[in-house]
Amino acid sequence: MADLSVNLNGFKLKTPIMTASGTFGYADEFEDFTDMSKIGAIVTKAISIEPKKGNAGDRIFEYKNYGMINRIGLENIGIKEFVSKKLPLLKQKNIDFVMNLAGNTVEDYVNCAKIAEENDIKAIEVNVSCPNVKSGCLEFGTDPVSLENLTSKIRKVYKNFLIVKLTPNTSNIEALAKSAENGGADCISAINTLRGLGVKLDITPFGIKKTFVRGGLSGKCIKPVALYMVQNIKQVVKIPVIGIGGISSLEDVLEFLAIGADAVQIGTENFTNPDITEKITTELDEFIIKNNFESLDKLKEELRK
Amino acid sequence: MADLSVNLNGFKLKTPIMTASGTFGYADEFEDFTDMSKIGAIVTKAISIEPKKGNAGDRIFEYKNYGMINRIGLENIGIKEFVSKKLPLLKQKNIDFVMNLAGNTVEDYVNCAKIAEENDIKAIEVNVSCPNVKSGCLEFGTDPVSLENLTSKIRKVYKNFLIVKLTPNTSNIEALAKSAENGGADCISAINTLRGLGVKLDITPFGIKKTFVRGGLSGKCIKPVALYMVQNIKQVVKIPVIGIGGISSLEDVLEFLAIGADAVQIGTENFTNPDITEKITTELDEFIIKNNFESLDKLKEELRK
Amino acid sequence: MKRNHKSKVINNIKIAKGTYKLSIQSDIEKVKAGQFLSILCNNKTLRRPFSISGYENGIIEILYKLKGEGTEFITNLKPDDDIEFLAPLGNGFDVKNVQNALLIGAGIGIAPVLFLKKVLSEKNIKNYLITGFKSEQEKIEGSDKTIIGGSVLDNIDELINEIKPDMIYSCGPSIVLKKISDTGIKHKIKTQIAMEKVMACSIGVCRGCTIELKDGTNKTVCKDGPVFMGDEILWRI
Amino acid sequence: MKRNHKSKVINNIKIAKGTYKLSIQSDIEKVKAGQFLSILCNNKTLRRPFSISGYENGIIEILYKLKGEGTEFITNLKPDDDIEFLAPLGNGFDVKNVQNALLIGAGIGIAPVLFLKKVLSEKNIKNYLITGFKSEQEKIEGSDKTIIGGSVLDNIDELINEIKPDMIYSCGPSIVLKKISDTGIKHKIKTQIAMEKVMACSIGVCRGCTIELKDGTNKTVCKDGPVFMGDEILWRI
Ligand SMILES: Cc1cc2nc3c(=O)[nH]c(=O)nc-3n(C[C@H](O)[C@H](O)[C@H](O)COP(=O)(O)OP(=O)(O)OC[C@H]3O[C@@H](n4cnc5c(N)ncnc54)[C@H](O)[C@@H]3O)c2cc1C
Ligand SMILES: Cc1cc2nc3c(=O)[nH]c(=O)nc-3n(C[C@H](O)[C@H](O)[C@H](O)COP(=O)(O)OP(=O)(O)OC[C@H]3O[C@@H](n4cnc5c(N)ncnc54)[C@H](O)[C@@H]3O)c2cc1C
Ligand SMILES: Cc1cc2nc3c(=O)[nH]c(=O)nc-3n(C[C@H](O)[C@H](O)[C@H](O)COP(=O)(O)O)c2cc1C
Ligand SMILES: Cc1cc2nc3c(=O)[nH]c(=O)nc-3n(C[C@H](O)[C@H](O)[C@H](O)COP(=O)(O)O)c2cc1C
Ligand code: FES
Ligand code: FES
Repeated sequence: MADLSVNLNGFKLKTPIMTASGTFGYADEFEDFTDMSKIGAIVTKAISIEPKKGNAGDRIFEYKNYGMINRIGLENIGIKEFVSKKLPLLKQKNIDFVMNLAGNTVEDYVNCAKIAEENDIKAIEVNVSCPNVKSGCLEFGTDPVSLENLTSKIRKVYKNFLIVKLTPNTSNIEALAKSAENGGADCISAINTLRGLGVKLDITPFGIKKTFVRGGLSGKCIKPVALYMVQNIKQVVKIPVIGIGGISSLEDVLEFLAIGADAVQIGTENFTNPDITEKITTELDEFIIKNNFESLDKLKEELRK
Repeated sequence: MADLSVNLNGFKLKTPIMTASGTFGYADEFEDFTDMSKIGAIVTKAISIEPKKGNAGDRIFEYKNYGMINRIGLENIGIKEFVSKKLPLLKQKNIDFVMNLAGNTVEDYVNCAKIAEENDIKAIEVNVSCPNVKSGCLEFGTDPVSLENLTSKIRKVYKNFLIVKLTPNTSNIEALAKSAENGGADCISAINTLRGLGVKLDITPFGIKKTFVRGGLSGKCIKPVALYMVQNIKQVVKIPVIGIGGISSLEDVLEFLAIGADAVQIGTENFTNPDITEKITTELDEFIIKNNFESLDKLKEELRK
Repeated sequence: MKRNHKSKVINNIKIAKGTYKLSIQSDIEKVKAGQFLSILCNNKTLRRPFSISGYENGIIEILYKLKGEGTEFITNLKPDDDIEFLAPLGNGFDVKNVQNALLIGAGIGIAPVLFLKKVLSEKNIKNYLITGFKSEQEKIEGSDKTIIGGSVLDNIDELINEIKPDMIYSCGPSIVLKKISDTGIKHKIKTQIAMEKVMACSIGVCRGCTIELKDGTNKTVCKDGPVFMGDEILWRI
Repeated sequence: MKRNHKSKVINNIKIAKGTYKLSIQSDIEKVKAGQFLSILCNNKTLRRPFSISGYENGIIEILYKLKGEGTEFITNLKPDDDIEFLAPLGNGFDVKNVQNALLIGAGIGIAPVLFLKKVLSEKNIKNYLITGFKSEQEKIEGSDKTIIGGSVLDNIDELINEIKPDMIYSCGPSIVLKKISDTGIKHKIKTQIAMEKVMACSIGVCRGCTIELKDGTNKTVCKDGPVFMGDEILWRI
């Protein structure tokens, strides 16, 4: 096996392919479907200070094989239950993970990060980009000043690996990336979902039944946007960048590596193929060996020449 | 035939389905491939005050059947040649059209609009969202204050039908829509292309050949984003809104009408199927007749109930 | 144990108007009626969930209606074609301590209760299956009583008074299910309702398919369900 | 006249390693060598352009290499399948006043010059076609000379001195075309070069396929080309 390891500014991954927040739960369910040890790290569903019930009504809308729209609304068990019930399992099973966290106020984030610090959680990913919750949180995601302030406050209470995850729903992702870096983030991940609306019309003799799902667009259709933004972010920051958006094949992973991504996350494709991360990781390994690139680092070099 | 006509705030279209700027040229070439009289109106390729040569290098990148990325860079013949060579043809052939215009400075826009006014051009669409030209023009597209200023200056010199076309590359399309309305626009069209990057890697024994195309993403993959933004715009302005983005079927047109679009434009799909607008228009007509909706207006009502 | 199966189609036949029966080879050892599987469709982002309508010696059977592109993909599968699916998923119907069951299937909702009827009969538990279809052409065989055109709810009170079931099982459109749940409450009979919701992961991780219970909790249809006690569901219709 | 044809495949056969010949029925009355068509591929946003390699009584022929998903779609077409394409597109080669032509095709670039050879021969214009392929297995028949492994440029000066052509026609990878253009300039012989560029509309409206000429103008490969005078092209490689 080739050396696939990545050192993200001190945070070490055995492979560069992680699973994205909200698409892999807390890792527990996926054991039946894939070999967890092949995954670089799993990112948990967003955790907030209090449990959240999420949105009522339809939460999922499929857009053919192009992607999907979700409006889960950050439903989650809250950090206390995460720490008491899920964390011991993750540690016991030796699963490398990143805790994704979301909040409505700066205090929420800071308090969550504190608890993460106290419980020796090795890495957190700050979700400032959830487009499907009304209250405030998109603000941090689109205003560079608020984002730098938020990041630096989290930085003060959290000493381990701090990832800030950016939203594509902005005209200036570069400024946001710089804010995260200036605020003290160790790493940036991008992108979260694009804003999208799914419409389904059932036209029957008795009238027209309409389904509307407004939320976050993910999957294959967002890949060009993600590539664009990751490339732009790489040009303005020195910290590592994790590329996310529409990845479903080894080719996609190589494209993100070629434009400078240090690692990647796979989201929606986990629903289509629950063993996709394991599969691509195996393919990456074989690809490196077949082409005599020796290691992931060497491959990255070749791709960026 | 059903009554498909639309009155957009005074600008009358015989059908609600137009062709989008940059995808139908100046209408001349398409005569060989489709019946122009079936098209609501064609929107010309963006015209600027001076001719533009556009970008060097690869300009087109296909992303499977999801869409494409272009970086034409607003290559065009300039308004003088448009007025002297293309305008007479359009008038002679009795083609309903909208002149799309782009510029680098407020003066550019105003001067173009003046010439449009002098030449009795019935409608213009102001492209403030071209994402693939470096110089300035994206600014108007993302800053509400500049956009209102720009719109009102154009309004002063141009009395006919004024459409402002918005970019999706912003965190606040609602504010931009309101700016356009406040500035005196008669109508809004949305969306222009999303920013996107296409990457192609050819991995050969002799090395890795890379193609990068950074530009505007269009086609099926952007439909959910377009639907989302058009719905949001409709909620904040009173003027009519033309929906654009990823339309390739009657179903797509109905979805845009259902969320409130007053008319639509078809872009990328013209490349796939040059007679698509004619085809969907015929289908729309048949659909209205088959379901006894009588007219487009009645259909819109039913779709919005 | 539930997992991702890469297997083969045995048979895929039309059994009624717009309705098909698909049989799939598998090495699954045990399935409960009410459980479902989730099929990968190559032209779709999300897998498509279907109730298991029969199981014998590893062979899994589903009954499905042609709806859109996903089921269209499935109708095109031929014997010996590859098929990939997650199974068995969900909790299934609970038959413990039941002695006299009324089973109600509205339309294609017959699928899981047909399987349940077989299970109950094998356990010698008294049962009665009533189903309803829009038209004779859409009718699927196997019920004790079939209503064509009308609703399975039409004479439901009389039927309950006659049969005196100690448990009602049902699957179908949610508007029907809510009424069955209400009927159960009225007659003080427990109902077990197989719910449907659009699913993304179908294994309980994405929280895309939740319904609310009266106790204020959110439950996933795919993992906590699809079968819920009717009187615990907070109906939103 | 150019338009969108909805027609039928006559034949689609493999003629060399990774190389196929497709014949299509059409009611097209006239085609110039160097013109192309643009095929709708159901799995693709953009149509795929191919040089016309032969034409007789409405039957259009192309030679194509399997590259990616678009050509994969085309390889799967069988006789009598529907096919939709725009044709005939572009300007084609100019043969006016030519008396002694050298034709050079590198790889699949043979397609348009093979057609041109036939046209020239029918007009009794002297011509010589030299082509090159990576390997014997990829070789396509019909040339006066074929180079396997090496490059069509290998002994080009000698060949020109021998033949003394008054016009050179060529198609192939752009790096080869540039060298042929340079060679033409050196020998003071005009070159007609069939260019390739990724196309969106393929009918001259989108400006997606432009190349620059030395006079500072942008020309579309799809409409102003694909054939340009080699000495007018501003080579960017
Ligand atoms: C637990 C469960 C059991 C089911 N059992 C059966 C069964 O036994 N027989 C049967 O015919 N149908 C069953 N269905 C419904 C079946 O899943 C849909 O008819 C099918 O997904 C339609 O897919 P489509 O692409 O053909 O149609 P589409 O046009 O894509 O969708 C039609 C409708 O199907 C539903 N649907 C679409 N995608 C999904 C999805 N990913 N998850 C859930 N629902 C979706 C939605 O209500 C949608 O409006 C079941 C659904 C669930 C949740
Ligand atoms: C005027 C012209 C004439 C051509 N004649 C021939 C011919 O006779 N025989 C032949 O085998 N090939 C010919 N080509 C090239 C042919 O169009 C490509 O090989 C084909 O489009 C590949 O499509 P794909 O989906 O299989 O591969 P992809 O993997 O999608 O693309 C492979 C390469 O093909 C080219 N290509 C892809 N899409 C397009 C497009 N929409 N327009 C133009 N080029 C594209 C690009 O260079 C790309 O890198 C011609 C191209 C042009 C422009
Ligand atoms: C159902 C669903 C739930 C998600 N939940 C979260 C979340 O809780 N926190 C977060 O940061 N991102 C969340 N995301 C975004 C993904 O982590 C990822 O950024 C996005 O889906 C783009 O990647 P993809 O195209 O591979 O899916 C969610 C995405 C989906 C589809
Ligand atoms: C090749 C190309 C050129 C375009 N040029 C222009 C332009 O000049 N002015 C403009 O306002 N929009 C331009 N657009 C954007 C389209 O008009 C349209 O807004 C966008 O493509 C989304 O619609 P679609 O998904 O139907 O293509 C162009 C789009 C394409 C694909
Ligand atoms: S579908 Fe993901 S939790 Fe049920
Ligand atoms: S491909 Fe559109 S102008 Fe040539």
